[in-house]
Amino acid sequence: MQWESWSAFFNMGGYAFYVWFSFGLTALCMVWEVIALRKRRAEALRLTQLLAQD
Amino acid sequence: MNINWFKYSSPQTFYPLAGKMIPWFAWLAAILAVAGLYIGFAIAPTDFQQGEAYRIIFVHVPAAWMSMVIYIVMAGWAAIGLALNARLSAMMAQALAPTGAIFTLIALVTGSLWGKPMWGTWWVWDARLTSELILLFLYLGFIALQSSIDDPRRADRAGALLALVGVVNVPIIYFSVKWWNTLHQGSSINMGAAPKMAATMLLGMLIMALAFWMYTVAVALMRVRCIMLERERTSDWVKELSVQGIAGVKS
Amino acid sequence: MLAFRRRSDVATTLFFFLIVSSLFPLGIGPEPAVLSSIAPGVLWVAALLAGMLSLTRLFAADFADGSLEQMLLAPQPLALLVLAKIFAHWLICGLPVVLLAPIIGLQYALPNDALLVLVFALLLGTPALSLIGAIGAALTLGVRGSGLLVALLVLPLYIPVLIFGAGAVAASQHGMSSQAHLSLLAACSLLALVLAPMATAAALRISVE
Amino acid sequence: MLAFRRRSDVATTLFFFLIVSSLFPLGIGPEPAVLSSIAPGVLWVAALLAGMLSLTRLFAADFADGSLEQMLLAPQPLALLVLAKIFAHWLICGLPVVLLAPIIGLQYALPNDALLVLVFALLLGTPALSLIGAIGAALTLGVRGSGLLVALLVLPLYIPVLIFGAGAVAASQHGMSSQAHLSLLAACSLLALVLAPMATAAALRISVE
Amino acid sequence: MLTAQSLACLRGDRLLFKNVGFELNAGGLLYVLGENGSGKSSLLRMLCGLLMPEDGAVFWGGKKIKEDAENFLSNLTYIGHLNGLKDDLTAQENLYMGARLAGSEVSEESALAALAAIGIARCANLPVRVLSQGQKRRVALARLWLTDSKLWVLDEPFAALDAASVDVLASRLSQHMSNGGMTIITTHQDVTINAQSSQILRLSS
Amino acid sequence: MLTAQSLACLRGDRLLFKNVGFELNAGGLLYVLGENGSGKSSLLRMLCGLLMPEDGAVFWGGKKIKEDAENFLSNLTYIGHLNGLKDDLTAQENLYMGARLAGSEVSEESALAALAAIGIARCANLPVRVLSQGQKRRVALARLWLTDSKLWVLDEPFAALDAASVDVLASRLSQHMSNGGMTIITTHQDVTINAQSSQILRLSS
Ligand code: HEM
Ligand SMILES: Nc1ncnc2c1ncn2[C@@H]1O[C@H](COP(=O)(O)OP(=O)(O)OP(=O)(O)O)[C@@H](O)[C@H]1O
Ligand SMILES: Nc1ncnc2c1ncn2[C@@H]1O[C@H](COP(=O)(O)OP(=O)(O)OP(=O)(O)O)[C@@H](O)[C@H]1O
Ligand SMILES: [Mg+2]
Ligand SMILES: [Mg+2]
Repeated sequence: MQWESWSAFFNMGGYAFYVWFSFGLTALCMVWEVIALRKRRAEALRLTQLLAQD
Repeated sequence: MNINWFKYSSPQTFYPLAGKMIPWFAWLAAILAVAGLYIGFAIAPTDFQQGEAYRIIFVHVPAAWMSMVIYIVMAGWAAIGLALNARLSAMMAQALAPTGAIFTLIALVTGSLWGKPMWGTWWVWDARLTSELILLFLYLGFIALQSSIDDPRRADRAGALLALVGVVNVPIIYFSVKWWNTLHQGSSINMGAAPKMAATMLLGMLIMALAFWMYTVAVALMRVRCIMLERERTSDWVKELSVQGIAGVKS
Repeated sequence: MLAFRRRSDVATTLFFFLIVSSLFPLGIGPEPAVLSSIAPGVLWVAALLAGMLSLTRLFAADFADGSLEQMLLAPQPLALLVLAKIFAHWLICGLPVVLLAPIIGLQYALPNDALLVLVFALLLGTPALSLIGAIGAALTLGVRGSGLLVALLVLPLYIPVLIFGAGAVAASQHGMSSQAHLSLLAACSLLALVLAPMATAAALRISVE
Repeated sequence: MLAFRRRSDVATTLFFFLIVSSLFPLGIGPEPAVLSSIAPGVLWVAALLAGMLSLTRLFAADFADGSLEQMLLAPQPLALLVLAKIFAHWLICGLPVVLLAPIIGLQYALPNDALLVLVFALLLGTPALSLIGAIGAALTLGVRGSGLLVALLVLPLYIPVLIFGAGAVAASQHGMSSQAHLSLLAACSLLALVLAPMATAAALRISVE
Repeated sequence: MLTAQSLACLRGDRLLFKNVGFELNAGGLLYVLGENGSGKSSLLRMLCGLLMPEDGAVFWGGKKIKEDAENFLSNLTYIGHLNGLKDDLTAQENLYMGARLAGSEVSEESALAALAAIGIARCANLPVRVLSQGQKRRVALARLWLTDSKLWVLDEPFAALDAASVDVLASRLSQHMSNGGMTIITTHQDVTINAQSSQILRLSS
Repeated sequence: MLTAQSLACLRGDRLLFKNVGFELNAGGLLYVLGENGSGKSSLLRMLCGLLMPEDGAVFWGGKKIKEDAENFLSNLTYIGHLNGLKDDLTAQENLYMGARLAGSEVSEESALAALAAIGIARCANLPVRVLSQGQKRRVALARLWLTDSKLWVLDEPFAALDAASVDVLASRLSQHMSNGGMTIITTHQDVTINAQSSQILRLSS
């Protein structure tokens, strides 16, 4: 194991901002993409159902 | 064999198939990501030159790789779509573009987050950075062109042509940028000078890259399903699907 | 074909080129050393933009008034007609820039041999600009907001030409041989000459549907 | 009025601005010192072009499809309608450029206070660009040889804006006060605000006859 | 109400017509007929103030239209050869924005109703770019269901319309006249429009 | 000679028509009728190869038009809703350049003669920009006096024409058919054209 403690882990040798920002941003983009796609799908289904009704 | 291919290349049959594949790819992506992160943070040693900041490499490089791979795959689908007039291929190309653009953006931003502590600047006009920026422009051009054409068939074909023209140009652009940069000895920084990577680092990067790849497949399939629903709204199979109601939401 | 365009177009292109490239001495200051170091880049970017400005309308008028349909229905191969049109565009917008460039280069205190290289590089490179630009112009026909869209599509593809073109001049300024840059530039133009008319023709067919 | 334009237009303007301003380093080379010295000029030219590309056709579409006639026949004063149209244009093409400029300034290694002055200068100057451009756009309508006319009319009028705008940023880079440049810029915009709508309205009436 | 006095029109170096005059009162219909190029469109544009007459003048309620422009323009609806539609906007948006531009308060529902009246409600949400020639013309003409102005000036409104739409439009025109409106129209087709008083002005070249 | 087999047309997400087929032989005239937006123009563009059919195919002399494009196109004259004229060129230049573009050798005199045939010789040296709507249409139609192609596809050629010009054009069409030519035409007006055999294709939406 590399890390002496959790706080050392979070500190990332003084580069916390850069490292966590990078990983956080990447995760955020991916999660956002998935959520956006789910919304888009729900919307598309709702519309097709509306269309199918009439 | 031939018949099978034709069967699966119609949106109607591909739609449920894609639905079944998505969870598999999603789980694979998640597992690989966990493994990659574990290797990246727990096993890989601290770099003696860059300290912990180098750990950005575990998202940066996979994202940069994927941004290039996706463009090529996208152009491939576009070419098939244009040549065979296959709707599904064109839709796949369209589904890949936003994900590719996002990865490009991630590579750029994480790259500059890396550059600030290492080089003391957010941005230099380095060959690699510059060509990544241009790749972003190519993606955005593709997306902008497709979204500004109303007729989906026309949008498909115009986009496909653009992707093909782009793919011819990408290597030319890449080498020209590289050459441009090495001829002006302006910047004293050279990314190639990064220390020789430890095996664990390489492994971590590869696993993360695989995770990103699986993620891309899953997301592209999700998006292509949305596109199918939107485009074929009035066709019988979509209507049937929505009449089945809940089944349509789940599968 | 040539009569389709007007003399005033030449004037516009020239003016635009002139203005863009004389702006920099005004904005940056008159030191010859600085000016001559940025000259190749500025002149090439100005040429690029001047060409592009006129490109956006290469097919737009034909599209709006229906002559494009007639072009598509002509028995000659479309790629050939397109090539003729692109050539006309180059004669009107590319060539004048080539001819004007040395004069502007003088303003930027470029040495004589660099001027020569500049003219030669523009001569080799501007056809590629017209050719590549035509693809973008054809793709964006009848699309909303097409003026800027065309720039978005085409400018990234222009980059190699820009790099080699500006590189050639810079090399000769630093006393190196610009041979390599120039041959790469010619290669770009040749490749564009082979591929662009076909791609443009295909794009036109798509746009007219 | 605002709904006449779309969100995608904003995006296109932004990317155009971004691309044009990344072209210069490619032409000139990557040294930060050189880049930051030419940054004010480059950014201003890019802003000018982004505006102008969309401006030249500000009224052309209205003219071709007949909405311009309808505008002339509306009971409101024409100058007011014109002003609204110009304002909409600025919101779509001017404002985004102002907001994006600092990010590009970073790429050009501009120091922080110069960045601030840059944004401020663009905010003051871009309205003048839209206003002056509108006159040219109105005059080009349907007039033969309009290209030359518009270049002759508009570009000289743009030059002061560009000189003051780039000058303001350059001054702050050299540690001087950019006060004087900025007030001159504001004066340009005010003058344009008073005169341009009327001139444009008159030009439109002439063009439609 | 609308009076034209000895109008003359010079185009290039050709005198298209001179000494054209008429008076149009509430409920009146004026046909302007003549071959291609005889100057019908030019006359109509002159009556709207888009074209300056070489000689003579146009009066609205006794005042020159240039001098009382605001009042005249708020009483005028002109539809020319060109439809004045934005390709990128939908039919409904076009109608709605157009009416707002002309200074009248129009709701989106009434825009939709107008489209329905001329039989293209189904196209309300399509961008005008994709409509057929006749559908575009109908979107432009739908303005006539939204306006309450007195004077309508229509340049070949029936061109490109199918037979059914021609009838719909003709009956709308009759209704306008019976409400005391005035219409000036050019056409090459034979269409019957009922009006309290109708005159024919024939231009010949 | 021209055969259409089970054509289908999809615009946006609407199926405009399907299973449209016909055969047109030398001397034949085909009217395509239907309301606005029923797909007439789309059908005509499909027959010319400007629009890809969703289903079915078009044959010229037994070969698919895509496969034998050069032969087909040199036998085709298409005049659509748009005139295809350059505003800045004169009528005569337009005609002359247009014909050269279409690959036929045309002298400037014969261009002038064609303009005279349709009655606008007087406008030959005016830029098209200043012509009236009907005159512009006539310049576009003057091409029919210059071409020797077999198949004419005309989309509402009579729109905007005055009565006299309609007659001139109708007799030109009759003459073309009696020489063994073929014509496909859409119109909303009643015009009699003589032909050895004439068919009507009605599209309904
Ligand atoms: C915006 C900024 C950046 C972009 C767009 C970018 C882009 C890329 C790309 C595309 C790759 C993969 C190239 C390949 O494998 O051939 C890569 C790899 C790499 N980058 Fe970056 N990069 C950026 C900034 C940085 C910074 C600041 C560093 C830090 C020193 C860095 C270090 C590396 C390293 C070490 C590799 C792996 C090299 C290899 O596989 O040979 N990058 N980057
Ligand atoms: N992208 C699209 N999306 C939806 N509908 C479309 C699209 N493109 C075309 N259409 C529809 O297709 C039809 C086009 O018809 P077309 O122009 O062929 O009509 P037409 O019969 O020639 O009519 P007209 O008599 O008015 O000329 C219209 O109803 C139009 O609304
Ligand atoms: N600048 C000009 N120079 C010469 N002639 C001109 C000029 N501008 C217009 N004309 C002529 O004026 C006439 C314009 O007529 P106008 O458009 O009013 O005709 P119209 O009666 O509406 O015809 P149509 O029935 O075809 O619509 C045309 O004969 C045209 O040639
Ligand atoms: Mg007329
Ligand atoms: Mg039609």
